[in-house]
Amino acid sequence: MMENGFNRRDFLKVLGWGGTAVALSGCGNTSVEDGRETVNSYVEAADYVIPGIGVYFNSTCAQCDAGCSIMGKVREGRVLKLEGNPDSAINRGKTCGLGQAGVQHHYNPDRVREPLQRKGEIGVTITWEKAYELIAEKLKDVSGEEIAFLSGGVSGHLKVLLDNYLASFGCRNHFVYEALAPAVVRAANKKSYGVEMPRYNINKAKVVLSFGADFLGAWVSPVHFSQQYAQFRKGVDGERGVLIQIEPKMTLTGANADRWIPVRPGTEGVLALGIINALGTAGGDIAALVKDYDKVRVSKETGVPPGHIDKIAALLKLRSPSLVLAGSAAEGYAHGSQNAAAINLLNHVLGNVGKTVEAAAEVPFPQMAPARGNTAALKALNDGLAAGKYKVLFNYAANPIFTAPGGMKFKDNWAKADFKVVFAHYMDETALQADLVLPLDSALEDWGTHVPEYMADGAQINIQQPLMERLHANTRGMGDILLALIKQRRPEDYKSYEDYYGYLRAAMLQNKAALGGGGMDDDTFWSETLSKGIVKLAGAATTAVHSKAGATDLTLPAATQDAQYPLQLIPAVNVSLRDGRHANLPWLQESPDPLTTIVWDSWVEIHPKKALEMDITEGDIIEVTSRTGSVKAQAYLFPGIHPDAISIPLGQGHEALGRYAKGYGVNPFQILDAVFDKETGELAMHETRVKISKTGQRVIVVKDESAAGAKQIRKKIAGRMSTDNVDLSKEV
Amino acid sequence: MFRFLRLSVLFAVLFVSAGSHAADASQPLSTADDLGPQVDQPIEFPHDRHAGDAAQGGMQINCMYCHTYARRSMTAGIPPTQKCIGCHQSIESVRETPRIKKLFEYWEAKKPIPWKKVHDLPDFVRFHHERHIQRFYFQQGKPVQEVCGYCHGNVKTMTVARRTKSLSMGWCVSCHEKQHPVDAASTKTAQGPNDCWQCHK
Amino acid sequence: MEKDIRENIAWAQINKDVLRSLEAPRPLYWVILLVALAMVGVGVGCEIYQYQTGIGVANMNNPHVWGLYIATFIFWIGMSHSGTLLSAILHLMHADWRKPIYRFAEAMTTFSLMTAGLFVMIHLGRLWQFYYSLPYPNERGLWPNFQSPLLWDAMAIFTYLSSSIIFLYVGMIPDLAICRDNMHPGWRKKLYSLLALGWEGTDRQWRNFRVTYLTVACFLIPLAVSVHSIVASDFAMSQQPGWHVTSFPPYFVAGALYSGCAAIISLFIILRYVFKFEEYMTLSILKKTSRLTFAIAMVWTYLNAVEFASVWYSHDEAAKDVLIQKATGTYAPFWWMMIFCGSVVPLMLAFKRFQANIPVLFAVSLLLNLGMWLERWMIVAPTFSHGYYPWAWDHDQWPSLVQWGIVFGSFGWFALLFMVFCKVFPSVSMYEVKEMVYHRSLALKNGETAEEGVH
Amino acid sequence: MSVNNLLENWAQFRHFHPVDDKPHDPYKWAMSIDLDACSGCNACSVACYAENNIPVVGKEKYAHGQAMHWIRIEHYWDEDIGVPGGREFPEQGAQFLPMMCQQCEAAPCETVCPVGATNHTADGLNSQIYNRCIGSRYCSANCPYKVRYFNWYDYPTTDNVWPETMTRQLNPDVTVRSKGVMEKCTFCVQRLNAAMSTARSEGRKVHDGEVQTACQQACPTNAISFGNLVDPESRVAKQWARQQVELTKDKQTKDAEPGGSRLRGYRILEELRPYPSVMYLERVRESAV
Repeated sequence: MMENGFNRRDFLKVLGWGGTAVALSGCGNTSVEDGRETVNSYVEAADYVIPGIGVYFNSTCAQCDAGCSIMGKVREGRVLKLEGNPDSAINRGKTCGLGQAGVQHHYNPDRVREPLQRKGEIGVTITWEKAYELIAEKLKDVSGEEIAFLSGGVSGHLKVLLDNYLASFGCRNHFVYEALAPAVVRAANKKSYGVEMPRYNINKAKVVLSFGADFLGAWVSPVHFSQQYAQFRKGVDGERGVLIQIEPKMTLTGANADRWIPVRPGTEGVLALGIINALGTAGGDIAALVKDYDKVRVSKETGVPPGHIDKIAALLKLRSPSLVLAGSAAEGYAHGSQNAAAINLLNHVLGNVGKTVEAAAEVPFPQMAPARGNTAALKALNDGLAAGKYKVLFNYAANPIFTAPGGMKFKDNWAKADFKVVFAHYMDETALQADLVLPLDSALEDWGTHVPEYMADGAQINIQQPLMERLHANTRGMGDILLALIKQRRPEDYKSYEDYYGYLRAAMLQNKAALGGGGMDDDTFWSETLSKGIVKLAGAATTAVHSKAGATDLTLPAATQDAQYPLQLIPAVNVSLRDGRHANLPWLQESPDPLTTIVWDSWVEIHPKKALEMDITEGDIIEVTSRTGSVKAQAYLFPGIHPDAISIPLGQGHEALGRYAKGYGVNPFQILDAVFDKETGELAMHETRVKISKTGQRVIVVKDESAAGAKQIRKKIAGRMSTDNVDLSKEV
Repeated sequence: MFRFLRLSVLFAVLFVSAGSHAADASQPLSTADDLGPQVDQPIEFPHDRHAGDAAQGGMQINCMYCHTYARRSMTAGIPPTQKCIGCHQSIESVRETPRIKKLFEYWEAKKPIPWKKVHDLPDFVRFHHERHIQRFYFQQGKPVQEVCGYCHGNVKTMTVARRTKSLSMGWCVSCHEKQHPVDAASTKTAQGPNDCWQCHK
Repeated sequence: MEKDIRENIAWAQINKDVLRSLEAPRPLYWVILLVALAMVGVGVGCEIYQYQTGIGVANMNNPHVWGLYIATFIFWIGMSHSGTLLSAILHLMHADWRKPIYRFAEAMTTFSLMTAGLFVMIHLGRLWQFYYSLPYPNERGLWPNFQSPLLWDAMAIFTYLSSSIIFLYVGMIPDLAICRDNMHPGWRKKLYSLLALGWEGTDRQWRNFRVTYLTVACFLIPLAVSVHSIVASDFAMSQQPGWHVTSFPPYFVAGALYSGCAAIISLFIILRYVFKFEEYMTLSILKKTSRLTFAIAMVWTYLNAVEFASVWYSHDEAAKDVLIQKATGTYAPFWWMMIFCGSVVPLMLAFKRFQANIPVLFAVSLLLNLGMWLERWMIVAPTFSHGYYPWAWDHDQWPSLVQWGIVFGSFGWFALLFMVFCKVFPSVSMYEVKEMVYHRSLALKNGETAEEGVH
Repeated sequence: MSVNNLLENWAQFRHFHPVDDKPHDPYKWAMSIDLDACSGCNACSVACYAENNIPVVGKEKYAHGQAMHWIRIEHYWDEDIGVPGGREFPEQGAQFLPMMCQQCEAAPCETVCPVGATNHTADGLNSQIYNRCIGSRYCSANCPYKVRYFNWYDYPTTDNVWPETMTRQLNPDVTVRSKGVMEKCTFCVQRLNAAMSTARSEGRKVHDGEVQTACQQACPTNAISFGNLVDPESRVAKQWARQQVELTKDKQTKDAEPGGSRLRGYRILEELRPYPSVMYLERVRESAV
């Protein structure tokens, strides 16, 4: 950690060494050499910069929306490694694999390095001035209504700037799109708790009953939840927490559960009501609601043996407080909100609301609050494009052409816009379809402020700052670009800021007092802020959570059968590849999927029983056909999946995005039907039904686990014992 | 009867004795000076002027004044140009000499001076400057030029530094095997570390 | 029964016949030579490719880090034992029927050792740093690790190689002199005169010669045994299931003698034909050799059984698994083939009518060698793919063409060296054959005189 | 070193598990991994790639089993899942196990290396000297855990392993291994050396928590703890003591206890007597559901 503050000017002088010190060292040069290698000394060096000693700078991880704070080890002008920032309440000094791979995002050889303009099929390098002129010209004679801006989740000053920019020509079409956002759950939460994203205290719960919420893997804020999970395992007052995971396909969280219960896809809500019924503690309209969800019926519909339902109910009664989570597996249906509502109802019945479900703190600057992404936005945009409403289309931090469900025909509609600008790090599927591609700085080169979507503890604003100077001279920060663009519209208001950094600094200093810098002079406050990397705020929760249950009018359809498409397709969220934006980071491609240990490829998970019926063995290439389309992938026999379902991980199957992503695996987004949640209009990810058939081809599955599979033959390798004879409370 | 064996026996004896002698001889060999090639630097830096004895018209500047990183870091590094300028902007006498001119050119251009590495160990070796200076200068209180001299030779008599020791592994080890006093005061001695990971990375 | 050799061959005839082998072999000789050359070519090509690209091209992997190279290495080491057996051991036991055939057996020893030595190198990931493993005073001030069986290996092999070369050479001196005396002037004559060390055949020379030969022979026998015991300890000293077996050293030695004898039979048959040695390499000698082979085959089979039993009844579950894996797993076909070739095929040699049946013997001897090669492979490979740690159990260990190519090439290399040797040096020991003939005729005479004495 | 030196200091070139005349002092680096906390998320593995310049071999070489992950996350099902006649579902989840070099005190790999490229350091690490290695691969052959990884190809010069810009991420404190050498987990020795040197300059010992391995620092559930076993105050030492696992024993109290122990600590393949420096804590599963 660097002690004394530093400013941009000093920082940029961290040069030299870089150029030469990176020459591949190795076993090659085995002798003493004189006068071969050049060493560039610094011209001037800040006194905390010592060759051979790494300096840590704080910043914010941009790999996902969790907003973990990181510190980058910078040595001889190069950022070498990212670690978690211990001061952050979100990740407390920890990182996940994605975070670690942040450096590869920065050093990736396939980054876009120059602004590109489409000339027929090829992109021609142009200057930034030219690019800005082009945009100005295209925007000249279109109304604000004919402009659409598609982006991933944005927050902080970038959002403010973006809003101002769109406002400057009266455009209200800002579509915030995240392919894998828990949007349905948010809506349901809004209804039943009064807040979109409450704070879940896994560490305070004695039982966690999770309906497909993969909070250790890819759900909302995994690193934070993982830490809570660790405490939860050690136990509240000596009583070790019990994790029960209910889902049709085993997630990483499911793999860590004390009891993993496969449920027929889509019947999570029914099971939740069944449990309420079994508890028998609910009164009033809730009791009325659940009265005919008796064990027999529930277990018939969900396929969960009555014994389990009793056990769960008993345990929940016995150990309180508990916590019930509704995750992506539960929400991904046409009746997703119903499922989620039913599951949230459990929390009310168990009286967890207020104990393990609390209102999260909020940042007192609403304009900076995160614009949370969802899939309804994409639908809206898609319809708009289909109707030819939009002439100019901007795209930032999203790859819709890759992630839009095949059923939407998004690629065709995209083409309907006349002029498409994509702000891109890589030439991904969307950038390839753009008329103008503007290369962005990597997250480790750029300035910014972020407000985490999930507030772990107190409210906080995360600072993002460059960890090294630009790798490629002609990339720009998104902030700088927006500033340049907005200057086109409102020069006078923004002329005082020569770059985004200036804007940021000014903006922060304006609210110095509110940001806890009262009494400090500007420079101290600023350098303090930068060296901390986090601004912690007194901002408390403005709205308390509802103590009583909300609407209890739930209609939960029984699982339907479909003779033509007998299987449910579960598009699994891979811990490291997520929605595919990280598929071009070799470390993540090569880090095996935790459950199957498959690398560099896609696969179709199928239950051994089902496989036996269909005479499928591991490595068979099978064709998965939905109403929308079909993909071919290798089969992997996996006991952790419901026999009525198959699963294909998301994230692979890129046709672009560079050497490490292109041509590996298949993209299940392509075969997703465009089915939507009735209430929120969110895409129902799990609603696609498929049939599978053998193609006759066969491959050897590339995986880390051996021919012996994941069996411990005879020897005890990984030990396991039951809670009866262990006492964790005494442990160190 | 076995007379025919005499010759071979003789050879065998000779070989063994020669072998073991050669082995013993490897010790002195390693401390012998072994002059590296002359290296041309962008600026022919006169170490003798800066560090040399007053008698030879040197300034007797402490090595660590310029090579300040050596006592704080594994890598000695090269002093930033700033350092040179710090003094030289106020030394008018030599301001116009070609070398100083060149120096100021780099400075004004804000370009780092592309020095050539003279003592360049193989890439898999880690020589820890800080440790050695701590040990011999700060703890044992040996004169700094002697301490640096162990490996860098008598730099104060050179203009551009030139390697004078073999820096081969055997050479390093020959010193690590000796018993060195722990500090100036006590008579306690200790060996240099001899496990591989101390120097190999 | 027919004789090992006719007593009434004139000594001049012997010289003539043997020296002829240096001049005019049958055409088949050249065929063999060319084929051998081609094979070497393949091997060298593969090695160059492997050297440049990295040993990964042999398609070994983690944890399956050893492959055919090590197996074939052991195979060649094994080959080398027969020479010592025939010349040294039988020499001490005064079994004089060995006399016509020990020369080429020794040559075999030397050249198979040379081949084995190659594999030690080929196997290395960094061949160019090979010298790190030699104990010599160096500027790094480092020594190799004297605890490593691999190092013992290197030393043992080197010693064995050098001493067997000496043995071969010393044994040849009188014959070299004969060659020298009968050669027309030319490079060969020069060569022989140089190597013959001015042999005159005086009593003193003969006396010293005998003593030397005897001494080296005595020195060689323990060496031969130790070499393969040490190779065995490469495995026995390690911790891995299937290797960590006490009975390995004798087992390996037996295997070595076995493959050696088998090889002798094949080469016997080839030389006999190629160099028209029917007079000297007689069927009755062949018969003796095949009987010897049969005996050793049974010893080997027994030791095999001992090894299995000791594993089977031990408490080492892992080792037991490996054994089961060998018999049922990926390697089962090879393993059973080894059992068949090693223990079943030799039973043919029990039948008199096969013992001197050249075609049959040739086929059998080749099968035995195949079996012995498989044995070595079955010792090395299965332990890797089924060791202690189930996670690491391997699913992809089939040797690549490069690996096969180099193994293939090594046979060419051996054949090449051997064939060239037989063409340049007398592959049948003239002076010993003369002795043999002399003794036989003497015995015969005594017999006759005795009969006369009766009446 | 001369012959005499070789003979005199033979003992120094070989530190086995500590004997009375050679106790570990002042450091003995050891680890303990809580399998109950480990969620199998792979963060440690990626962090290791980042810290130690581990090459990404790509799909084809991975298929050949030539991957280089120094720390691999293994997962195990109970044996009877999915197979006919067995349980249908893994109802108690999977078991995850991070496996890296166990830094054995009596390491099977050390004795067999022909050139002594792998040795034991005074602070109980199992060192691997890349440049000394000639690639006989005997160490890997003799490693019970199979955690040694061989450079089958020359990765620094292989396409797309470290293309132009990616070279800048390479850690200067760690050698980039060329073809034909063996490599393995080092307990992040570069970090240890840095910490120990700082401590020495300040005339103290490295205190607990001052140095972290890359995997430990990343681990989101704090499943990995690492430290100095000699220092009784260190977290690792406490854990080992609490679990009654002793470095130089091959049968721990746990194994002796009849009818299932209450202790979770164990070391893998201990009965082979390599005296590993990594203790694992058994995973716990709730019996009430």
